[in-house]
Amino acid sequence: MKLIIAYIQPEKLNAVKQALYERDVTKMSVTNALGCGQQGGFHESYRGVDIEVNLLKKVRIEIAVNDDYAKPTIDAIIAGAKTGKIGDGKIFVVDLADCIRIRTGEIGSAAIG
Amino acid sequence: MKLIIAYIQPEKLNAVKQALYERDVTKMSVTNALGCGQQGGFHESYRGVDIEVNLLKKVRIEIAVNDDYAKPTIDAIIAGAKTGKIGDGKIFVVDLADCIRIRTGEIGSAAIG
Amino acid sequence: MKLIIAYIQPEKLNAVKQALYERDVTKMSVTNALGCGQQGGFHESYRGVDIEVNLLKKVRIEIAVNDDYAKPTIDAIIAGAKTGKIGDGKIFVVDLADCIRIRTGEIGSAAIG
Amino acid sequence: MNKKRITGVALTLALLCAAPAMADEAMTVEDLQANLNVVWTSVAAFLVMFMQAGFAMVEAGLTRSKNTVNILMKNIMDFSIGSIGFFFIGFGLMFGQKAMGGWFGTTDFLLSGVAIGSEGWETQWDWTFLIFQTVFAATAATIVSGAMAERTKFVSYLIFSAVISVFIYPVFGAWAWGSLLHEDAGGWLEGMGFMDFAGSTVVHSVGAWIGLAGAIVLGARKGKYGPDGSPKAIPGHSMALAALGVFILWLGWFGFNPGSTTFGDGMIGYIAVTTNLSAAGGAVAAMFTSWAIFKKADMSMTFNGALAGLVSITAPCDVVSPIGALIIGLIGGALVVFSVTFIDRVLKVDDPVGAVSVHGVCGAWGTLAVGLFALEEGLFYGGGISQIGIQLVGVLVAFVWAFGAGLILFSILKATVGLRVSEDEELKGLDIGEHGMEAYTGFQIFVTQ
Amino acid sequence: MNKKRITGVALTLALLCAAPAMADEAMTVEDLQANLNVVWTSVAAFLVMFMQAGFAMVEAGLTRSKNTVNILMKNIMDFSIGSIGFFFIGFGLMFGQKAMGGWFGTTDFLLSGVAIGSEGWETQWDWTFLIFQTVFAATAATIVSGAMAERTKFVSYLIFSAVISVFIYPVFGAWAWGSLLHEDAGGWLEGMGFMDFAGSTVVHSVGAWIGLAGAIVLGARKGKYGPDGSPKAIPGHSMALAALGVFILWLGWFGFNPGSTTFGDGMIGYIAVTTNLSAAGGAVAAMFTSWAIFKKADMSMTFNGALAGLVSITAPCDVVSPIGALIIGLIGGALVVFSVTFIDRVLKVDDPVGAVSVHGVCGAWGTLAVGLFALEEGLFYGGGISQIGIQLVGVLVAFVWAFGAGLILFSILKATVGLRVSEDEELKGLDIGEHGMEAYTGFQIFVTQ
Amino acid sequence: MNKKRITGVALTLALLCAAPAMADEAMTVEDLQANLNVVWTSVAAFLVMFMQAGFAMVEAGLTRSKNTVNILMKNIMDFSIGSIGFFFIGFGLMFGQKAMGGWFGTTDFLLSGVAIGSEGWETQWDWTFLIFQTVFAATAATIVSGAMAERTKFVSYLIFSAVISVFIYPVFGAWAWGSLLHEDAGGWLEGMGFMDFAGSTVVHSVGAWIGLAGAIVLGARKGKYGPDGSPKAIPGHSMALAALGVFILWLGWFGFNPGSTTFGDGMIGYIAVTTNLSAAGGAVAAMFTSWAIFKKADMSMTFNGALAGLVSITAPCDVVSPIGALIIGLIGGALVVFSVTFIDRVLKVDDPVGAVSVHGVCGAWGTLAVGLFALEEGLFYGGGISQIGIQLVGVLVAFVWAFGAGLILFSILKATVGLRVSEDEELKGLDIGEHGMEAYTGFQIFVTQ
Ligand SMILES: Nc1ncnc2c1ncn2[C@@H]1O[C@H](COP(=O)(O)OP(=O)(O)O)[C@@H](O)[C@H]1O
Ligand SMILES: Nc1ncnc2c1ncn2[C@@H]1O[C@H](COP(=O)(O)OP(=O)(O)O)[C@@H](O)[C@H]1O
Ligand SMILES: Nc1ncnc2c1ncn2[C@@H]1O[C@H](COP(=O)(O)OP(=O)(O)O)[C@@H](O)[C@H]1O
Repeated sequence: MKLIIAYIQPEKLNAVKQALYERDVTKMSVTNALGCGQQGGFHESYRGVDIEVNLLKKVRIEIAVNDDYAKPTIDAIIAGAKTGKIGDGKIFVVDLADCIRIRTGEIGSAAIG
Repeated sequence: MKLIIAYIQPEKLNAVKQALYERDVTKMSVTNALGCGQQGGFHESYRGVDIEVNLLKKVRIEIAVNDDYAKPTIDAIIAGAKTGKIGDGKIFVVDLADCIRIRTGEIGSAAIG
Repeated sequence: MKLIIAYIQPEKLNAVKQALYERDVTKMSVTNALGCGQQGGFHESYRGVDIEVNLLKKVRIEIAVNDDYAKPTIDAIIAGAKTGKIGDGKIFVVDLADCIRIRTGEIGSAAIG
Repeated sequence: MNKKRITGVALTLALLCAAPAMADEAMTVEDLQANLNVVWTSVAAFLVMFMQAGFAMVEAGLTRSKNTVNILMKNIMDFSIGSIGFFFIGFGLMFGQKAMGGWFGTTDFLLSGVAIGSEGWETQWDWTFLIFQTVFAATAATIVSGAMAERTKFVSYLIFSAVISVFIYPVFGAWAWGSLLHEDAGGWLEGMGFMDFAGSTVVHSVGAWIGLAGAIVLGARKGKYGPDGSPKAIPGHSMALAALGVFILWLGWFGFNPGSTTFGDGMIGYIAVTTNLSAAGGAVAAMFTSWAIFKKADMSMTFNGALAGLVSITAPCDVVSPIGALIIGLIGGALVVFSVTFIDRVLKVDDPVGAVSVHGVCGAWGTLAVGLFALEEGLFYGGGISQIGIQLVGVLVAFVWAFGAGLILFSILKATVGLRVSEDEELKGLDIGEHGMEAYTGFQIFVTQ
Repeated sequence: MNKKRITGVALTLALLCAAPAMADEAMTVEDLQANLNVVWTSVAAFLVMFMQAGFAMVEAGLTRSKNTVNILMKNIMDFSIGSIGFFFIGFGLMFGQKAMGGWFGTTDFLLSGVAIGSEGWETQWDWTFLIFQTVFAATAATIVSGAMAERTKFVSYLIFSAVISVFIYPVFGAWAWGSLLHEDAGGWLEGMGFMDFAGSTVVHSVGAWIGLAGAIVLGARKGKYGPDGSPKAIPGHSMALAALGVFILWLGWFGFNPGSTTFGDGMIGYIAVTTNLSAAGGAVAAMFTSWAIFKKADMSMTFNGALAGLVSITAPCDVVSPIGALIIGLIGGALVVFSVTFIDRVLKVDDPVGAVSVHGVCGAWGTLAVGLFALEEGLFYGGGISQIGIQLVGVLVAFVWAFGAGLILFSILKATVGLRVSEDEELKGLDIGEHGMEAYTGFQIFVTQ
Repeated sequence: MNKKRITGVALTLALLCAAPAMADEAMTVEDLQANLNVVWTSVAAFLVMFMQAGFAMVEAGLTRSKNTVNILMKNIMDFSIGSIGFFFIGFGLMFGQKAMGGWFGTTDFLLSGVAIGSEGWETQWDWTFLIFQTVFAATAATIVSGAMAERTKFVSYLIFSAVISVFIYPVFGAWAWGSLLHEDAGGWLEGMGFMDFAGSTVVHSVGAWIGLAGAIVLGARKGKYGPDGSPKAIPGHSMALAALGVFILWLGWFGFNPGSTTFGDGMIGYIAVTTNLSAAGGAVAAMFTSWAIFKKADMSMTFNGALAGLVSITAPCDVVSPIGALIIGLIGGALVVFSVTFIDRVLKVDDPVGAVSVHGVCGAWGTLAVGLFALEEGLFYGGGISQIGIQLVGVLVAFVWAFGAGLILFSILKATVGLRVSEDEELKGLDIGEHGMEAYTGFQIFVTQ
């Protein structure tokens, strides 16, 4: 099993969800995050004093999948989030040692979906 | 060492904390998250236009534990969070390669607790 | 590749960022979190009723790095976040199975930086 | 024909020619005083109307963000339904000629006796009086929403809010203030000599006792009391809104109290002084009391304290000295802290915004204070104890009537349409449950209770 | 010399000696009525000015948090630029002696005919009239910002807001209200007998039709319509601010309508009653209508409904009965729900706050309602259909003028400075794009559209 | 006896019988003017009181969410303590008969000379005057909280706030406005011919210079200046609250300036016009100035600009032409941008909300502007330079007195109870440190400084 963590542009969330649904990935968890990467920050100012903003709003998606779903999931995220512009985001994949469904106590692959 | 990630219903946080305390797990980190799973979303509407809300409020708990604590921790989370209704949540377990306490520089198992 | 997760005091974020920059780590993702650890909570009260607050505001940093960067990254976080007082935080290291840059589709080490 | 144009022209003429431009017969000084009274009373009515915004902000601020839409809806609806209902029914019940020895009025519904558009219509007092009394009625109704916040079914709320405005409030009003429109339409309480200048009891206590009945019948919010009965804090979601609300209410009270003269003369300034000193005293006393007890200068208590001072001075504002007013406010402010704590911990009644303490307890205190501090009738000024006895009767009657009527009303609703939302709805929030929307879209809000 | 001191002294004298202290020649009752009119009209003007805060809160609350700074800036700037521009140009165009048979005024710019500091200056009416009219003009201008929110370029906004205050509004105003300052400076519409007491059409519809033109020329916000043209909800970020805004507007309307008498007598109270009943009716009707259609008591519709009632009664408030007012409000409240839905789904014009429905559609309805409900002229009271015909002419003329002028203005701006921000700026929010800052620093806000 | 009933009856009688119902002896036109003055001055006082809400919202909005409860507490407490203290001590010091050649008053404490309840009491002017002056005193006190926000110890704040209201403000007030109650109780500054109609210097500058002293003695907030002394931005947490506050203040100023006539005549409208034009000018000038310098139309500067215009016109509002008022406002608006930047970058004094610039610098500017723009005395109108010299004396005296007294006061507090919270408390926020609670429970707020 894999835990897939993706940082994407906030406005791409709906498209990514759509792409995942099409590949039968319907479970995920989403948090808001601030990202710092290659994408240039921008300037704000407040009462005449500049502020360098380089933590940009991102959405963090976490999806646990069985190994055979890893590739389609990654593809779906790319399909939904890619614009080709800097700031599109990253996907991180981590091995998942275990997974438990709280409701039923099921463990492992059975619990993921 | 394991990193245990759990998504639970927000109103169960206190019960989960209680259950963890009883098992001597007193360290954790909590974030708010939006979850999409088996639990049905619901409808909102705004000015007469429907909104399909399928990202539901969840709480994400992250707990790093030594291997022998993994099982009690998982049990505690289940004990606190389980209602038997869809939406109760999931627990993900990831292998933790290392752990460092910033204050002292301790590493590994010593740093976890 | 490693995924480094650090919980630090919110007011140390700028110092940590500074320390990371000095070691050429310029990419990271940040979320806000609530932490429960050795650091004592404090009392609030509302309309005469006490509230025990033991979830304290923390910042969660997530940084994916190539293996040779792991040590400098950890050192940088410690350098920026350490005050020697309880509550300074923890660093967790997880093996990263894979990393993909959404924009280009690059994978592995090439995608990280 | 466009009245606006006419008056504009008339004015221009008046200013240019200095000739009596307005009237067939010359306007007298008394006519002008009547006009001045209209202007003043109308402005006062508008200030009191604005208290609706104050209540809405206080109640929204002191409850959780998941119930914000609901409490705002309740606030606008009680004012709207109340305005209509009071016009049709409440006003006549309260100010019409009394039936059965002063128990309720039976005339003047819809101000139907007042011909519209006829000769002299433009100098009518009655409409101004109606709008002023309407906003008072709405104040009584809106107090209830605070005490019953975060768990009351919306449809039930609409029903009982209407009943309050058209029946419970005006009937008690008839007893105490029935003669304000027709001198000979006085109610039995005022006949006894009951004094409640601007409504510590008539408006505030009545509203609060109904709210108390509601809070009891409803039961506490989920999570308010632990399994051992210990009270838990359920903090409100915006102290900024709560504070804004209190400032708005403080402003509105300058319509409420000085406006109750319905007369443009120096008493306005005098009552403004007593009102302000009492409010200030309430805030100061509540702060220091909370500081002494809880070891922290508690904000929501302090702001409640200002309101406590205002409620307390509402009855006696015109008959006490400024020093008396200050003392009344100080006591009111201290009282509210003890009362909130007592109701929360001992009575275990869940009143999210402290409405029962602020409006009920301090309303009773203010009404009794007339018997103590009134410069003529007050015990402390040699007036004997007879007035305080009368005041006590009024206070008790208000309690019995409002609390009793409330109990009956809420019990009926509970047995029929249902008074409380489902557990699940309460958990998710009434905003989603009742109105299908959220108050703060986009904001990350983290509520674990 | 310090006027303050003098009046203080004069007063003290007046009170102590009871001698005529104010005047070389004795003050008359008419002088006093004129003074009372000043006080009343000034207070009314201040209430109307406060509506700016109401509009700002409503518009900010009903849009997303990433555009909050921008909408607030627009609100303060339209009032500021409008106040200056109306003083220099708009006022004279509207109230000066008319050129060409009542099409626009050509005198009284800067109130230049009124000598300052001369004999009798202190009893001048004109300045009070000016401030009252200024806040009306600013109301018309500010309506536009709501309809065009979340996508309009700031610099363009400044330009067209000025044009509205100095040209589009005052020219129409000249036609309908031209005689308010000089009796013989009447415009052609009022010459026909067009009745719009406080500006359902003159202020509200005019503002809204300009906004409609703007919303059309701009196009919808990104994400408002799906690829198939289906409307998407873009919820506003704070229902608390929106509700506060509506309460403030409701208060302000007591300046708007009763204030339009510019005369201190019993009509103030009467118009306050009709205004309040209509607002209440609007809220109630909108709530039940939305409940029936959408199965939920929709909050933003309910609050829009109160405004709908207020806009609807603005024209007829002085000539209808209270029952008439209530009916007008009820219809206005229902209308606004259908209108919002119609504009959103059928016309597919993106009006984030519902300004076109509230101010335009209900403004037209209220103006027509004069022809139906007016106690003298109204169809339902035996006044025949002539008045409603005249009202219809006024409504149509307002539409043609305001919508037409708006279309031309916005098209020119689109072709020159540009009317709409870039896609990227719209996505990031206008606060960062136009003003380089955020409204809620520190708050975690999660917007995915 | 119930006054309410009586007046109701009296009114009814007056209206029904058209007989002189009020009086043993007939009421005169002068009596009525006195009544009108009471109504107007009371309404104005209420508007000024509402400025407390404005200050609270501006100060809360422009500071961080972790200090919101604290700033709101400070705002309600300075008004409460100030109201009480001014009544007991400040009022007499300011308006009583002067000792030692006009330095301070020694009579009229608690308005003790005015018999309550006696013959003619109801037509008393003094109480209205008291409430009006009370809200002015509270305005001066509240300005200080903004300049010293986010780091001042609460208990210290309570102490110095009281000292300001009972001593620093009223003593200066005695010098400039001492004769407002008793003609012969004038202070030495007004004796020289110093003109400050509504308090650019007396209220605003005095408050601001005390605040400046406080900000200096306190030192900057942690993180405000980098190790190299470069200023950092510490953005406020809610631009919506800040904007609301400014709109409320703008409204309140229509009580502040026109109300300072304390007289119901056409000057109200005139002063409303000058006040509004100056405010509008201030907003416009500040926006364009910030745009030119910072390349963005800065919101907080623009809203500060409106306040700058209002403060600037406060002294000269009754003696300048509308065009003069507009120019004064435009200059004030530009000035505030430079002043904020100068104080922030060059003086390196940390004034979170810009209070020193808005109230101090623009207060001085407005006071001097009297000497330039006054239609009689002003340099630009041929009045010579003598008046501007006198104005300069007043401005300097205000600075020396307020800044000096402030320095002494804050130094004493620093050495005794302590003026500043601990570093740790400042980091966590004063809300938790001083009041044990948070302002926005549930909201995810992410503050890294
Ligand atoms: N090494 C990393 N560790 C953690 N988060 C990262 C890392 N690299 C990128 N991110 C996240 O991905 C987002 C996009 O990365 P960025 O470099 O700006 O774009 P791109 O992938 O298109 O080059 C960042 O804002 C950050 O949130
Ligand atoms: N495969 C997954 N990946 C990430 N998060 C998941 C996954 N499955 C479930 N979750 C999280 O757990 C929550 C509960 O899951 P759900 O399927 O609704 O309930 P249950 O576990 O009772 O069937 C979801 O809202 C989501 O946050
Ligand atoms: N075992 C753990 N699992 C998850 N988070 C932890 C764990 N231990 C510590 N943390 C996080 O680190 C923060 C600091 O830990 P704490 O024990 O208070 O300080 P210190 O590391 O200085 O002893 C906590 O608030 C929590 O967010």
